[in-house]
Amino acid sequence: MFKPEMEYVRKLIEEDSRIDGRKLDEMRKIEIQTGIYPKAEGSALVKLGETLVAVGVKMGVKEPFPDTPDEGILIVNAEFPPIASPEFEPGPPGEETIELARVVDRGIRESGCIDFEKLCIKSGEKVWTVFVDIHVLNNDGDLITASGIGAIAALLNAKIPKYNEETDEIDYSQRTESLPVSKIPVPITVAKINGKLILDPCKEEEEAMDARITITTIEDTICAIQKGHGGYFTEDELKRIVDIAMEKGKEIRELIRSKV
Amino acid sequence: MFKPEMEYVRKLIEEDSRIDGRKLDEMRKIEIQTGIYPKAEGSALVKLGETLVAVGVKMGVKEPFPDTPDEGILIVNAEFPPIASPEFEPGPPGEETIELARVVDRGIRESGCIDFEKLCIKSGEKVWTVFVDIHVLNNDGDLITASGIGAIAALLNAKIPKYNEETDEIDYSQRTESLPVSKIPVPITVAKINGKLILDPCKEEEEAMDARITITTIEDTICAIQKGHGGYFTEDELKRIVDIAMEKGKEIRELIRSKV
Amino acid sequence: MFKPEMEYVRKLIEEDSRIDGRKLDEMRKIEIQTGIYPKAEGSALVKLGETLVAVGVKMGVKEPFPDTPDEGILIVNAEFPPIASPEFEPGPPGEETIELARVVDRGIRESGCIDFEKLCIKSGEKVWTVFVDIHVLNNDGDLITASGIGAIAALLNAKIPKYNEETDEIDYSQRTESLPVSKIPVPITVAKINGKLILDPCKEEEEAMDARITITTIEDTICAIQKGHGGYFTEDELKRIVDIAMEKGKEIRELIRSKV
Amino acid sequence: MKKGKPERLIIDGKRLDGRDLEEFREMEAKIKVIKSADGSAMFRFGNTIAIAAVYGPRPMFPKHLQNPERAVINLRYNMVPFSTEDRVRPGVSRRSIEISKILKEAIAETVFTEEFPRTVIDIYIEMIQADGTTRCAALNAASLALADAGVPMKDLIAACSAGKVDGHIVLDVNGKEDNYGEVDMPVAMIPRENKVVLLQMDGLLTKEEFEKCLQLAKKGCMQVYKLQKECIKNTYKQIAEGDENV
Amino acid sequence: MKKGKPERLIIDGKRLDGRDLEEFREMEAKIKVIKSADGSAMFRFGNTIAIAAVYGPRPMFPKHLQNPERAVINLRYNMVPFSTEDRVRPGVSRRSIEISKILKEAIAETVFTEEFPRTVIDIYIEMIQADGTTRCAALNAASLALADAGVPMKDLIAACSAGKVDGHIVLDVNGKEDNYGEVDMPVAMIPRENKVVLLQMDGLLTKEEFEKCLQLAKKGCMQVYKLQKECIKNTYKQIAEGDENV
Amino acid sequence: MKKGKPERLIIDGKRLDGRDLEEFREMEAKIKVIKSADGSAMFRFGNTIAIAAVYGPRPMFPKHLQNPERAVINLRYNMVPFSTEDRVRPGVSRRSIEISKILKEAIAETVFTEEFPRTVIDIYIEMIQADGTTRCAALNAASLALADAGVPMKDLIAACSAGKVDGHIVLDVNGKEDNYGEVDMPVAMIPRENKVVLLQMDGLLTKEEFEKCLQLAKKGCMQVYKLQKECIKNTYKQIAEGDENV
Repeated sequence: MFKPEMEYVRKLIEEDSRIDGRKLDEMRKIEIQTGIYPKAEGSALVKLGETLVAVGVKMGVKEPFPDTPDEGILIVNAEFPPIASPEFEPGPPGEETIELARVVDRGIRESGCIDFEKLCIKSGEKVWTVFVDIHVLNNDGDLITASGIGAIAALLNAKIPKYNEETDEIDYSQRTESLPVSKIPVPITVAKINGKLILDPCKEEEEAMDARITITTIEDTICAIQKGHGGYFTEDELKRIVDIAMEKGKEIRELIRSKV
Repeated sequence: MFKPEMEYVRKLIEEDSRIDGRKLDEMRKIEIQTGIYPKAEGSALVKLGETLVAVGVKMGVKEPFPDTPDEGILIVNAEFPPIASPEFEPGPPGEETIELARVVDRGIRESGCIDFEKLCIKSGEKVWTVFVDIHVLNNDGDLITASGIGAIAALLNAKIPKYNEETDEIDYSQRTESLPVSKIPVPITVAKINGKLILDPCKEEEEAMDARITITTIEDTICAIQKGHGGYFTEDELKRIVDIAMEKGKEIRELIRSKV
Repeated sequence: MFKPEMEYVRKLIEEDSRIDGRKLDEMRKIEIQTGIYPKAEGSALVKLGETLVAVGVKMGVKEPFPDTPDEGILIVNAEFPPIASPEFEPGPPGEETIELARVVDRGIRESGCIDFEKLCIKSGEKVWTVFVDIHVLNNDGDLITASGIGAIAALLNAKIPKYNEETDEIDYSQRTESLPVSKIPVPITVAKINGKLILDPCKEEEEAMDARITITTIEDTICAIQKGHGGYFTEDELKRIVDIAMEKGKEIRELIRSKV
Repeated sequence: MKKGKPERLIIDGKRLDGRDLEEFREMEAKIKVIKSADGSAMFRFGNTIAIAAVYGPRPMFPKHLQNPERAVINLRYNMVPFSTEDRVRPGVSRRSIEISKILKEAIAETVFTEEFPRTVIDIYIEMIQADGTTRCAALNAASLALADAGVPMKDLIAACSAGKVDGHIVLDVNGKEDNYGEVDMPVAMIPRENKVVLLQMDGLLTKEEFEKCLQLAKKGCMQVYKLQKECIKNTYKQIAEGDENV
Repeated sequence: MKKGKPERLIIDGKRLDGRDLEEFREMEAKIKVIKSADGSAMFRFGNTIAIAAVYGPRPMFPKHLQNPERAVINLRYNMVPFSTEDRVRPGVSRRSIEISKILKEAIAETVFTEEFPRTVIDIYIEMIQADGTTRCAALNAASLALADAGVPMKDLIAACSAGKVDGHIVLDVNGKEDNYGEVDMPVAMIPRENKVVLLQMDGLLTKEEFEKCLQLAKKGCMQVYKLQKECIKNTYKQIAEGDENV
Repeated sequence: MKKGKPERLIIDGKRLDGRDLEEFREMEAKIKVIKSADGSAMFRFGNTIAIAAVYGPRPMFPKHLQNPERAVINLRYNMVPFSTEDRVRPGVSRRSIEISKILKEAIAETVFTEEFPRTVIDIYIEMIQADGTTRCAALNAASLALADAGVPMKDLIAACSAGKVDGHIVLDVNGKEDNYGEVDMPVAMIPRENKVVLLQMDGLLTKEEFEKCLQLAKKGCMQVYKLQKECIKNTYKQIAEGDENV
């Protein structure tokens, strides 16, 4: 299937320009709103260009995993509801959706940004489970970045509801203490098109890209990497992408900090 | 798809007559047999014209829901087994079957006919679960009415098995006390065809109907309403249907009482 | 669909000869290796001609079933992974796979070869669950026999991991005591083609066979029978098959004993 | 008795959220909220927020599901996991299947489906926040989204709930009232034609109470209808005036 | 040992339900029990009740599942949730899949499937009550339903169980005997041709005991067969005599 | 802290299994291990054992899934239930879906799919034993199986893992190191072209550490690649020499 649009995107990139007028290493405008979904313990609505993602944090009390009896549990889930996509298949989430959730999950988990030991209520018996639900409202590309930003913003926004150990009841109307979140992992996604590296691909660019990679950082440390989509990167390209991820990660980290 | 049969049904109704010779506000003959399935705690076989529905009540012991620690649990389930239908799709129950179960469920639940607090064994720990399973053996229309009658008849017929709290065992061979059921909710279904209201539609009429509504009553009180199937009712029609539901409900209530 | 291969197999059998040169009552060569999968508590790789089946035993701790509070639990599962079959359907196991698992399960369970009471840790609260997982690596016919041999060989090979009742932890690195397995049930499968009984059908023969039966024995006792696949047996044929199953079972029992 | 039930839900004629008995929560309607959809809308009753998107009419596949005489309407009602206090497990539930069915049946009453044989109209609804009266918000959003998509319709559908709380007949039942009150009765109408296209009721009502609820819901639907019409008019007015932020 | 096991299942040569060792429970057979089916039947051993319905032969869809040489037989064995003491969860189980498979294979042996290429014959069986020997009751009902549907068959299939209880070989194993006894052995035959088309056995039997069980089951199948034939004959006789209640 | 974590994973420069930091576990590669497959292979890193089978290219059905321009690659990564200490529940998991996806994407980079339009190439991988670095073993086996099947490829893919354990950068992370160490980084390359086709990383690394890991993995991939080539060469040599046991 010859896609003229795809060819156009690729031709533009060859000339170092992009379909929406950005520079190759320029991100789209990021808007972050937090706390707008009152039923959630924490929430964020992130707009990255026309990509729109709502993230909600819900908490519950569960038995811990046997190998981490003193730690809370993180569950990251993504839904790609049909309102945001003309081609919807009912049924369990597809591989794209699962990859999205798992990459965001690893960025948060591996960064150590959540102090899971503080989420232990009673060792081996009861710990807090933190559900991070990513709900895609519009997909104009780079969902991983938008979702990763939304997830950490929602976590920073979240307050723990009151838990009555005796009656085993959660009172969601009383949320006082903040979630113990100390760092801000930020994923940055770079696509390769016609041998050029571009930042934050929009949907048309994603359809034309050869390779994709997401690097999540906290300050000067990498905490997760995911190459996806096929294609390849050279060693040299990977080193440059790490630099980009750290530099842009820092900018976005500041932005998030200012919003929560 | 032009259906000559459907047109015939509609034409008849215009002339105030029905395909099976009934008057517009006449129900088909109702036959009720109870207690014929010995493995069930309670059971009923209801024949409404050629519609045939078996309902069984089974009981088990479970943890209560956290928000109702002192109350038993009601679970209503409907199955439309392929023996009763030439077009069978394997897999989970379809939307018709789910609606059927949920409408019967609400009729029973909202009527308050079961004293759920008497089904509490130990507060917050163990309560009786009452499973009401509706099994459609032949579908000649108005399944909701037949199933609703079967459900309350089976509940009235049910006896609680003996439960040994210490060993956590249920002895199904010893059933003594009756289920605490005090009222008799009765659903009445009215269809609208060509602007006329008809009671208890048979299958051909269901295929030709414009709108459908089920009103469940206990004596002079409405306890559940479900408009289904598309089409509309006017306010005036709704008032008339409430009157019909109360009047016919009373008749059927007497019939049920005489059978259990 | 006319299958020339099938006709060829049937013609050979008529002349008392088989596609792979065996006599009618001759089994293919059996090779058994045990303990080759170190993550499993017990394992066996069984080659029956070109049929290749890996069986692993894993153990876990669970609550017992209410009607057998002092007994361990056996769960037999079969997987027919796509590596072994050109026609693979993703999804839950098909009816062939389920039958395979259930026939092997009954052979083991009914033989009484496992002393389930020795697998009770705390009556009514904690017992060992024994998972027997059958993984078909190549299917050249008579999977039931190969799997049944693999299952009992893996069980005989299995050692119970150390369980710390206080911390509710299993230490899989310390496996000391053997599973309490005392008998060796052996399934023997006989096919009928053109009125003749043949032992251990290969795949081409399975495609051509009229009827199939598996008889599992321990010494001079039958512990399970499964007629499958359609077709029929006469009473006289069944008696002869029982004799064959006992005789061949004895040979294979010796072989297994020598390998574990 | 249900745990957590407040002693009273109505005090001195005022509901716990400060409303009068026959007063709506703040309502909001908006169209064109999803860029990729053919039509879309948001409808809000207080903290109950529904977003609907419409795709189609478009050819239906696989072919054997096509109806040669009319468009097939496909509707999916879904709760976002963080829309309620107890997280909603993703995926369909028996509740969502039933609600999808009755919403679809109500919607079908207004669409000229016979104009688009062999096509499908997909209507997707996400409950972003749920605080009672969700199916009515869903239906209001869906009807607006269909209008936004330019699908030919007889009229808009307007929906709201009435109910009985602490013995009083009230308009627009919120989550707490639904949970601890006596009756919840969602109603959807084609207001100009006085047609009731959706009606459910749970709880005990006398005939008189039922009629009172129905009356109140009818008045409510007219108010919703007015808001829907204004929403459409204002949006197109803004577009005509060249407002890019629509 | 299994909880709830009675001390003895056979006392003074009598079983707990009062039967002799080689005695059937009350049997009942009936055809034409489901109006909408092409053929249907009920078969009962005491409290074990099976209902079977047959639809077809009819064209099979989707087409790629058709067999150009013969009819495909599709069979579904299902337990009604309230058919046993512990409620059966609705939906297929591994047990029901296996039983459906072996019943289908047994049935296929008697049907002239080659007369109806590219079609499917659907056989649906519901176990209304289960008290042992369910698959035999299912098969007896299915075979009668096929006959009722007028599907060309070599002969009826007749099935019953034999078993070993408290050391005795018995006929027609009931639920308690299946649960606490030593052996359950369901057998299905084409009685006139002396062909065994279904045979399963669980538990420990010597060769001699097995042969005794088989003999007993064979005699039992003849009795079942007789009842099946009478049932068909009587029904058609009643029809011929104009009995409307058939 | 995770339960069961050993105090130290590296003692005097040696890992718990006795290896040096930059040392592989014993590796083994073998092709033609599954008779029925068009191509098959086994690859082993110590106790991590992958078996891969390739079927195709063959026509793809149903037709609407065909790509008119190239072969579709279908890949299924599956853990055998007894491959790990805690039994793996049969069936797909979120983890196996993600791994299947990234392996498929890496593989697709080397196959001349455009030579086989409208076909499918099925790649099935079973993890027989899992002790860390499973996806790399899977990919090595899959690439060999494709070669064995004679599917036209640019080159083989070679994969291995690097990581950080007790502060040291190490090659070929085993299960315990993955579980209790700091970083696991699986890398797959087309070694001769220096192309990284799969890269994942979990855990904290500075830029310098990342580059060191990458370097080490690159060297490792060259070793794997050498073994793969030898495996193919030896097998065909044996075949040429008439060895029947291949």
